Amino acid sequence: MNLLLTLTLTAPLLLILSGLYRKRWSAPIAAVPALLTAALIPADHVIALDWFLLGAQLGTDELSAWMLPASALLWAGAGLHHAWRSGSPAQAAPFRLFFLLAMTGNLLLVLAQDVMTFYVGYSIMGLSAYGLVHDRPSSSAPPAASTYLRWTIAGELLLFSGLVSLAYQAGSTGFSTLAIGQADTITVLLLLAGLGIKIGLPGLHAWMPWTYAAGQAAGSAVFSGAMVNAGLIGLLRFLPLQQPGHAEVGQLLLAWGLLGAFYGVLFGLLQRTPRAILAYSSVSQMSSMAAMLGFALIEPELAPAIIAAITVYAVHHGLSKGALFLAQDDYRAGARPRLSFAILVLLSLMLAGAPYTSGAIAKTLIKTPLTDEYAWIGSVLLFASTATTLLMLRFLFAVRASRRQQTPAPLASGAGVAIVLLVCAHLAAYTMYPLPTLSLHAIWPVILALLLGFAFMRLPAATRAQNQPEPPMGDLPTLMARWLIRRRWIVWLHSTLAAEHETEPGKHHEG
Amino acid sequence: MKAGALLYLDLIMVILMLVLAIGALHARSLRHAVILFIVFGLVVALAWARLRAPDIALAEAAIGSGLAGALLLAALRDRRPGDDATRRAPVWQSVAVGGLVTALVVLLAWAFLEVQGGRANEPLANIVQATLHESGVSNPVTAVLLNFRAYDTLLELTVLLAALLGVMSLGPQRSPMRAAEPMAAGLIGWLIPLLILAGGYLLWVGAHAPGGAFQAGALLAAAAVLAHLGGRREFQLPGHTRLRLLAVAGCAVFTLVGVSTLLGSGVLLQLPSDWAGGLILLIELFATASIATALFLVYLGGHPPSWNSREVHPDA
Amino acid sequence: MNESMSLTIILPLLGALLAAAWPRRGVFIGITAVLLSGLAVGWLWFSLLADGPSHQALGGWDPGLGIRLQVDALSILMLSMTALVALAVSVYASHYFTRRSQAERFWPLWLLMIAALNGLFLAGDLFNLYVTLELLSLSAVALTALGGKRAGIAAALRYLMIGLLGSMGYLAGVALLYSAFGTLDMQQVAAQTGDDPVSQAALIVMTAGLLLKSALFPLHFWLPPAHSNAPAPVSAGLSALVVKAGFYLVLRLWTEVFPDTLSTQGVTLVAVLGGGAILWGSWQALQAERLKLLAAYSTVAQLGYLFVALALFMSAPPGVARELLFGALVLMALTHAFAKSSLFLAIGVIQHRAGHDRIAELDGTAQRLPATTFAIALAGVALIGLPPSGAFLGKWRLLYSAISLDQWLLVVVIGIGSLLAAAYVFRVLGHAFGRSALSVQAIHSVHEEWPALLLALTATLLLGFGSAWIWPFLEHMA
Amino acid sequence: MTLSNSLPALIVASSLLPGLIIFFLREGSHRLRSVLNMFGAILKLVLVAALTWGVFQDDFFETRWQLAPGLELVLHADALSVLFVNLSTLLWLVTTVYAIGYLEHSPHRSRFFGFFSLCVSATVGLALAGNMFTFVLFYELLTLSTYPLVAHKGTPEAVRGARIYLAYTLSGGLVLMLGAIWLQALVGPLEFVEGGLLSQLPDELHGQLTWIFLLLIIGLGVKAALVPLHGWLPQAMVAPAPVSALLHAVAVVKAGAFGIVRVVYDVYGIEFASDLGLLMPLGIAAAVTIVYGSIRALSQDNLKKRLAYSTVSQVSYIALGTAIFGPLGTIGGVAHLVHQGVMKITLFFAAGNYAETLGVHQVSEMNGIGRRMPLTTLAFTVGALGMIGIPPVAGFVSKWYLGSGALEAGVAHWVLPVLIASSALNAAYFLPILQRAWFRPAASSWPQENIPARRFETHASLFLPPLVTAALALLFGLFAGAYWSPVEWAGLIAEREYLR
Amino acid sequence: MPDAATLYGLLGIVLAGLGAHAAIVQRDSIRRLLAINVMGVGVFLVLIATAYFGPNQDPDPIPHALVLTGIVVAVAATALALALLRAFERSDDE
Repeated sequence: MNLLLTLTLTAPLLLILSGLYRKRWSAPIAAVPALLTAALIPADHVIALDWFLLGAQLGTDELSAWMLPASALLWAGAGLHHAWRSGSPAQAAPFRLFFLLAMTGNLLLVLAQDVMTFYVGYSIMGLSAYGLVHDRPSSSAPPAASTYLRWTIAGELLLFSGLVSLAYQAGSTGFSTLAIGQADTITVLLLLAGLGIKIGLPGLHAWMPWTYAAGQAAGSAVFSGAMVNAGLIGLLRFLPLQQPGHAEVGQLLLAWGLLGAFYGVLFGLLQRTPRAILAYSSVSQMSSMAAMLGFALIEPELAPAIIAAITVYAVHHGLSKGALFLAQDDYRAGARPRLSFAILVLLSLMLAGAPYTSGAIAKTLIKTPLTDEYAWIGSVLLFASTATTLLMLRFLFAVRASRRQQTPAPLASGAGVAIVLLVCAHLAAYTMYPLPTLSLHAIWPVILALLLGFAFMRLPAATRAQNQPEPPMGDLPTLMARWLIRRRWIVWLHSTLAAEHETEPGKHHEG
Repeated sequence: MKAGALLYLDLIMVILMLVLAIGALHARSLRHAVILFIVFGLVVALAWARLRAPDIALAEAAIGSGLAGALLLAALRDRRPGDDATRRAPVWQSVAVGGLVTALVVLLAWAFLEVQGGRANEPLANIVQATLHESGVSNPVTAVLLNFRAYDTLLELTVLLAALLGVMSLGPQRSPMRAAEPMAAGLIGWLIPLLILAGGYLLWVGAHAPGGAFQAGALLAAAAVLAHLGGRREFQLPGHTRLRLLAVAGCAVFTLVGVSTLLGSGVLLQLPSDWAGGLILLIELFATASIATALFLVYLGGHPPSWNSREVHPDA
Repeated sequence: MNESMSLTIILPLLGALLAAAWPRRGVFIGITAVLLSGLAVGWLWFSLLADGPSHQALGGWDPGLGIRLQVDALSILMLSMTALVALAVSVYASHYFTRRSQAERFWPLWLLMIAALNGLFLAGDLFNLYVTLELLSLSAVALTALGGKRAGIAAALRYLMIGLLGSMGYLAGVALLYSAFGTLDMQQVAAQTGDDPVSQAALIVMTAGLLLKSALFPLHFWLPPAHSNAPAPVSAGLSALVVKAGFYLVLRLWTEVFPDTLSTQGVTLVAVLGGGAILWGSWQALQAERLKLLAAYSTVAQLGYLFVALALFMSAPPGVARELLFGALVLMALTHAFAKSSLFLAIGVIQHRAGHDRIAELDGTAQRLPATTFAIALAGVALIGLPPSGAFLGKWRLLYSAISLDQWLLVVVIGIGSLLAAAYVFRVLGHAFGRSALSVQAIHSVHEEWPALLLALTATLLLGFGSAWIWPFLEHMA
Repeated sequence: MTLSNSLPALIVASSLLPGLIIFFLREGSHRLRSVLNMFGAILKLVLVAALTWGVFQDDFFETRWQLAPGLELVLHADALSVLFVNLSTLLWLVTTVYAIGYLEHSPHRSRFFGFFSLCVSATVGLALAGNMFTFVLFYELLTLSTYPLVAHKGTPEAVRGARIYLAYTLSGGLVLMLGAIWLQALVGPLEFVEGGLLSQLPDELHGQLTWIFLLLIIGLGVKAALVPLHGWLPQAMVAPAPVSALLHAVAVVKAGAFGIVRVVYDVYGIEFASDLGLLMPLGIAAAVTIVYGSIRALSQDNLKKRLAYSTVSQVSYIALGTAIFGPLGTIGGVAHLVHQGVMKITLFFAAGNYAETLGVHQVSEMNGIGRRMPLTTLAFTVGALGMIGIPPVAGFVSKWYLGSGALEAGVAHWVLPVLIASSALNAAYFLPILQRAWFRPAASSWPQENIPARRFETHASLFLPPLVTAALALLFGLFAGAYWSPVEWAGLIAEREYLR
Repeated sequence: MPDAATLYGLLGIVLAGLGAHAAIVQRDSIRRLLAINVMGVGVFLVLIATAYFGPNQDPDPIPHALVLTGIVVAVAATALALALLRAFERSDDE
C-alpha cells in the first residue's frame, strides 16, 4: 500500500532522472501508478514520514478520493494526446520534462495530508508549469509565460503567508488535527487571494487567457483540468467551512463568485481565439463554484452537502474542459475534422449542462442544498448556465473560423483520447447519482441560449464580433497595467521585471 | 678684604658676566659674538676662583674658553663669508619664548631661594673630608673625580671619545695654517715648551692641589693647537695611527683598572686604599695623554688623510 | 651577582674601545661584544630571579658619596630588549655597510651607544644618568651623521642641538635637587621629595628636558628627519631603543623619584600632548612619501601611546587595574621596539634592492622580496595593535583603563590613531599585491632578511601569545 | 592534555599548520600543496565530527590559554559553535577542491592557499570562541587573513576593492573591540553562557549596556553587511571565485551574523535583550537591509555583484531571526545561517565556473548557458530557488520558521510583509537569470571560452563542488525533519537558549 | 645684602634662562651653540654657588667634580656640533 503511494510520487521523478523522459510514452506511463492508487487505496489511509519535510503526512481522504482519479485521468489523457501529437523531439523533450515535474507537484498536492506538503506540491506544480507555457526557446520570453510566472509567484507568496499564519493559529500542520476555526479573517483573506489567483476569480484571472492560449494543447488541458482544481482543493481544505462566524467572508466570496460567473462569459464572447474563450468559460465556471463555497461559509450546516456537490462539479468541469482542449486541438490539426467537430459539439453541450449529461447532474446537485430563502442564487446560477451555453456557441463559431485559416498537414487524430475522457466523466457521474428526470426546468436555459445565438447570427455583418477591435486577452487588469505604465507610475518596476520578456503585447500565440 | 669690598667685587663680576653673556648671545656680527663669548669664559673662570673652586677655574680657562674659543674661531674661518646676518626667529616667537623662559627662571629662582634659606651645613662635604684619607689623594676634587665617582669620569672620557669618533667620521681634517710671521713664530717657540711643562706640573700636582688630568690634557692640547696654528711642519707630532691609539688609551686603561678591581674585589672601580694613589696617578697619566690627543684631533676636525690609506677618495 | 651588572656596561665599552683601536676587525669585535653583553644580561636575569631587585655601589662607597647601579624588573626587561634588538641589528649591519670606511666608523659608535643604553637602564644616580644621556646622545648623533648625506648631517646637527638643550634642562633639575637635598642618589632623593617648591620646579624642568629628548608631540620636529636620513641599522637602533631611554627616564622619575609631587594638571598636559602625538604622528605618516619617513612618524605616534598610557597610569587609583596597566605599558614599549626595528631593517633591505624607498614605486620590489614584505606586514600588524601582536593586549588594557577612568576623549583618540595606523601600514602593503611589470622571481637573500623577520616574529607571536609572565614578574619584582 | 581540552585547539591548528607550511612552499610544488590542503581539510572534518558527537552527548570541551591577566584565549564548544564549525569545515573542504581547480594557472598560489587556510582557522577559532576577547581576536585575524585573498588578483580594482574592504572591516573591528572592552570594564572578563549573563546587573547600568549593544552590533554589522555598513561587500567581488564563495557564503559574512547571534543569546540573553528593547531596532535594521539588498540586486548586471547584494539581504535573515523573540524565530535564524551558506556557495561556485569556463560575467551574456553547462546551471537553479524560498530547497524551511516565529512573537504584522516582499524581489532578480539560462537560445559565441566542452562541461574539480553543495541544499530542505539536519540542530540550540 | 652664594646662584639661573631663550630664538647654528654653552655655565654656577659656604669654610667638592665633568662634556658636544656644521657646509658645495 505505502509502496504504491510513494511510487505515485516518485514515478515521474524516476523517469526524469533516468532520462527516459525523452521517450514519447513516458508521460502517460508516469500517470499509471496514480491511477492505480486512486483505484486500489481506500479513502482515509494516511502514512506519516516525519523525516521528510518537517514531518510530512501523505495519504488519501474523501476529497482526494474524487480529486486523485480526476487529475490522474487528465494527466494520463494529456500525456497520451501529447505522445500522439508531439512535434519534433527537440521541442517535445523539455515540454515532457516540465510536464512530469508539474504532474509530481500536482499528485503530491492532492495526496498531501498536511499544510507543508500541500504547499510544497503547490509551488513545484506552479513553477514547473512555466515550462509548459514557454515550451519553445525564443529570443525574448512570450508575454504569456512571464505574466503566468508573475501571477503564480504572487499567488504562492500570498498562499505562503496564509498557510504560515493558518498553521500557527491552528496549532499544527496535519489536516486531521488542523483546528481551522481559530484562523482569523486576515488569514482567510490571504488564502482566498492566493488560491483565487489559481482558480481565476475575476480581477485575479489576467494570466489565464494568455496561458491557456499559449503552449501546446496538452499543457492547456492539464492547466484547465488538474491545476485549476488544485486551487479548489486548497480552498476546500483550508477555508473554515464547517465553522460558524465567517459569514462576512462568505458573503464577499458569494458576490465575487457570482460576479465572476457573468464577467467570464461577457469577456469570453468578445474573444476570437477559441482557447481564450475556453479560458473565460473556466473563469465563469470556477467563480460559480467559489460562489457556492461562499454560500457554504454563510450557512455552515449546509457545508458538507455543498462540498460534495462542488467536488463532483469540479471533477466534471475538469474532465470536460480538458477534453474540450484536446478535441479543439484535434479538430484544428486533426486528420478527421468532422468527427472531432462532432465531439466538440457534444462536449460543449455537456459543459453547458444539457440534460442527461454529467453537467446536468452537477448543476442539479449544486442547486439541491439551496434552501428557499437563498432560492435566488439558484435562479442566478440558471442564468449563468444559459450564459455558458451562449459562450459555447461562440466557441464553436470561433473554432470553425480558425479551421479555415490554416490547413496544416493533418496529424494523427487524437480524438480517441477526448472520447475516453468524456466517457469516464459520465461513468463517474452516473454511478454516483440517479439519472436526472428530464424536466422543463432543466432544459429551458439551453433552449433560450440557442434562440439568442441564432438571433445574433442574423445581425448585420458589421456588428459581428469578427471585425470588432478585439480587447486584449488579459482584459481589465492588463489594460489597467498598461495605462499605469503609460503614466510612468510603475514603469521602473515593470522595466526591471519585464525588461527582457515583454514583446509588444498585441501579438499572441497561435490560436 | 672686608666683606663690603668683596660684595662690591661680586656685584661687578655679576654685572660684567651678564653684559658679556647678553653681548655674546645677541651681538650683531658672529665674530663679535664669539670673541665676547671667549671673554665671558675667562670672566667665568674668575668667578670660579672667587667661589673657591680652583680646579674648575683652571678647567674653565683652559677648556671652556681656551679650546672652545679655538674651535669656534676655526669654525668661523671655515664659514663662507657673507651669511652673517643674524637670522632670528620672528619677534612674536621670541617674545613668547621669552615669557615662558622668564616664568621658568622665576620658578627656579623662587625654589633656589627657598633652598638657600633652609640649607644646613652640608653633611656630604664632611663625609668626603672624613673618607679623604682612604681615597689615596689629598685633593678632594680629584678624590671625588677619580675614586668616589670614578665611574662618572670613565663615562666622561667615553663621551669625549664618542665625540672624537663622531668628528673623525665627518670628513677630512683642516689643512694646516700658512707659516706664522716671525714675531708669532718666536712667541710660539717659547710658549709650546712652557705649556708642556705646565701640563706636566698640573698632572703631578693634581693629587694634592687643584690640577689634574683634565687641566693638564687641555694645556698639552693647547700646545699642539699652537703648533698647528704656527704652521710649523717639523713639529714632530706622533703619527696618526699612534694618535688614535693614544686617544683610546685613556679610556682603555681606566676600564682595565676598573675590570681588574672588579675581578679582584667583585665591585667595579673599588680602588684598594693602599694602591689607590698609584692607580689614580696611572689613570691620570693616560687620561691626560688621551684628553690632549682627543682635544687636538677634535680641533683638527675630521679623520687624517692617511687614516684609511686604502681609501683613495675620502667619501664626502 | 653584582659583577653581572657592571659587566653589562663594561663589555660593550671594551668592545667599542677595541673596535676604535682596530677598525679593520670592527665587524668581528662588534658582533662578539654585542653577544657577550647579551650573555651578561642573561646572567643578570638569573641573579635577579635568584635574589630579587638589588643594587651595587660602584667603587665600594655608600650611595651618598659613590654611584649606585640598580636593577629591578623594569630595567631587566629594558636591558633584554636592548640586547636582543642590538644583536639582530648588528647581524644585519654586518652585511649592510658596503663601504669599508663607513663600517669601520659604525661599530665603535654603535657599541658606545649600547653601553650608554645599558648604563642608563642600570643607573641609580641622577648625575650619572646625565652623563649616560650625553654619551647616548652624542653617539646617536654621530651615528645619524654616518650616512654622509647633506640631509643626514643637517638632521644630526638639529638632533644634537635639541639633545643638548634637553640635557641642560635635566642638569638644571639635578642641580636644584642636589642643592636642596644634598644627594644625587635616586632613592635618597625620592625619600626627601614632597610637593615642596624645589621638587616641583626640579620635576618640571627635568620632565621638560626629557620630553624634549624623547620627542613628545610638540617637541618632536627633530625626530623624523633624523631617523629617516640615518642608515637603516642606525635608524632601527634610534627608533627602537634611544627614544625609549627618554621615556624610561620620565617613567622612573614620575613613579619613583617624584611619586607625590606630580600635579594633575601636569599629567593631563602630558596626556593631551600624547593624544596630539598619536593623531599628528599617524596623520603625517599617512602623508609620507618615503618609507623611512613613514616609520619615523609612526615612532612619534607610538610614543604618543606610551605617554598616554603613562598619564593614565599616574592618574589611575592604586589597585590591581593600575598594576595591569603598568604591565601593558611595558609590553607596548617592548612590542614597539621589536616591531619598529624590524620595520626599519626591512626598509633597509628594500632600499638596498630598489635603490630608493619611495612608497609609490614600491610594486616590483615588494613582490620580489616576499620574506621582507611578510616582515613589514607582521611589524605593521604590531604597530597597529592587531591581534597576534603584544600591542593588541597592551591596547586592550589601555582602552580598558581609559574607559574605566571615563577618559572618553582618549578612547576616541586611540581609536582614530589605530585606524590611521592601519591606513598607513596597508598603504604600503597594498603594493605587495600590485601586478608589477618586473619579473616576479623572488630573490631570497636570506642573510639580509632573517633579522627583520625574526624581530617581527618576536613582536607578534612571542609577545602576542607568550607575554602572560610579564605581569606577575613585574609585580613580584616591584 | 586530555581530549576534552585539546580538541578545540587541535581543530583550529588542523588548518593553521598546513597553512603556515604552505606559505613557505615553492610556487612549483603543486602536488604537495594540494595534498597538504586536502589533508588539513579532511583531518579537520574528522575532528569536527568527533566534536559534534561529543557536544551531542553534552560532553565538555574547552581549551584555555592565558595571554595576560584578565585576558584569556578560551575555545569552548557549545551547540551554536558546533553548528558554525560544521558549516565552515564542510564548505572549506569543498572550496579547497574548487580552488585547486580554479587557480590552475594563476601565480602566487602558495600565498593564496596559505592565507586561505589562515582564514578558515580564524573562522573556526571565531566559532569556538568562549569569551568576547577571543571572539574579537579571531574577528581581527579574519580581517587580516582575508585582505590578501581579496587583493589576490593584483589588478587595480582588486587592490582598490581590498582597500575598501579593509577600511570597513578594520573600523568595524575597532568599534567591536571598544564595545567589548567597555563591557569588560562594566562586568569583568565574561564567558559566553547559554542564556546570557547580563540579566542580573543593576538597573542604572542599563543605559550603558544599551550603548554597548549598539557598539557591538555596529562592529558586527560591518561584517554581517547590515545596510549602512555593507558597502564593502559588492566591492570585494573582484576577488577570485573561491574567495568570494568562501567569504560571502561562509567566513566573513557569517562571522558577523554569528557574532550577532552570540551577542544577543549568549552575552545579553534573549529575555534581557528584549526587556532592554534592543530587539526591535535590530529587527528593523535587518528588515531594511533585507529589502534594500534585494532592490539593489535587481539593477546589477554583473552576476557576482547581483549575488553580493543578494548576500547582503539574505544574511540579514539571520539577524531578523535573532531579533524575533521566541524559539521558532531563533530556529529560523540559526538554521538560515547554514542554509544560506550552502545555497550561496553553490551560486558563487556556479558564477565562478561561468567566468572561468566561458568568460561570462554579466547576466546579459548568460543566454542559453543551460545547454552549454547543464550541470553547473542545474546547481545554480537549485541554489536560486532556495534563495527565493521555493519549497524543495532548504531556504524555504528557514523562511517558514521565520514566518511562524514572527507570528509567535506577535510581530508578524511587519515581519511577514518583509519576508514576502524579499521573496518577491528575490524571484524578480533570480528567475530572469534562470529564464535566460534555460529558455533562451545561446549566443553565437561565448566571450572567452577557456575550457572547451569535452566529455564534461568543464574541469571535474570545478563542476563537482557546486553539485555537492546544491545536493546539500536539497537534502537540508527535503529531510529537514531528520535528526542531523541544521533545523533540528537549531532546535537543540534554541531549546538550550530558552531553557535557562 | 644676600651672601655670595645666593647672588651667584641667582646669576646662574638668569644666565641659564638667557641661554635657553637665545638657544630657541637664534636660527644660526653657531649662535645656538654659544647659547647652549652659556646655559651650561649658568647651571654650573648654580651648582658651585650651592657648594660655597663662605670664605672660611671649605666648599663641598662633589659639585666641583660634577662641574668639571660637565665642562668636558660641553666641550666635547661643542666640538662635535662644529664638526657637523663644517661637514654640512662642506657638503653644500658638492
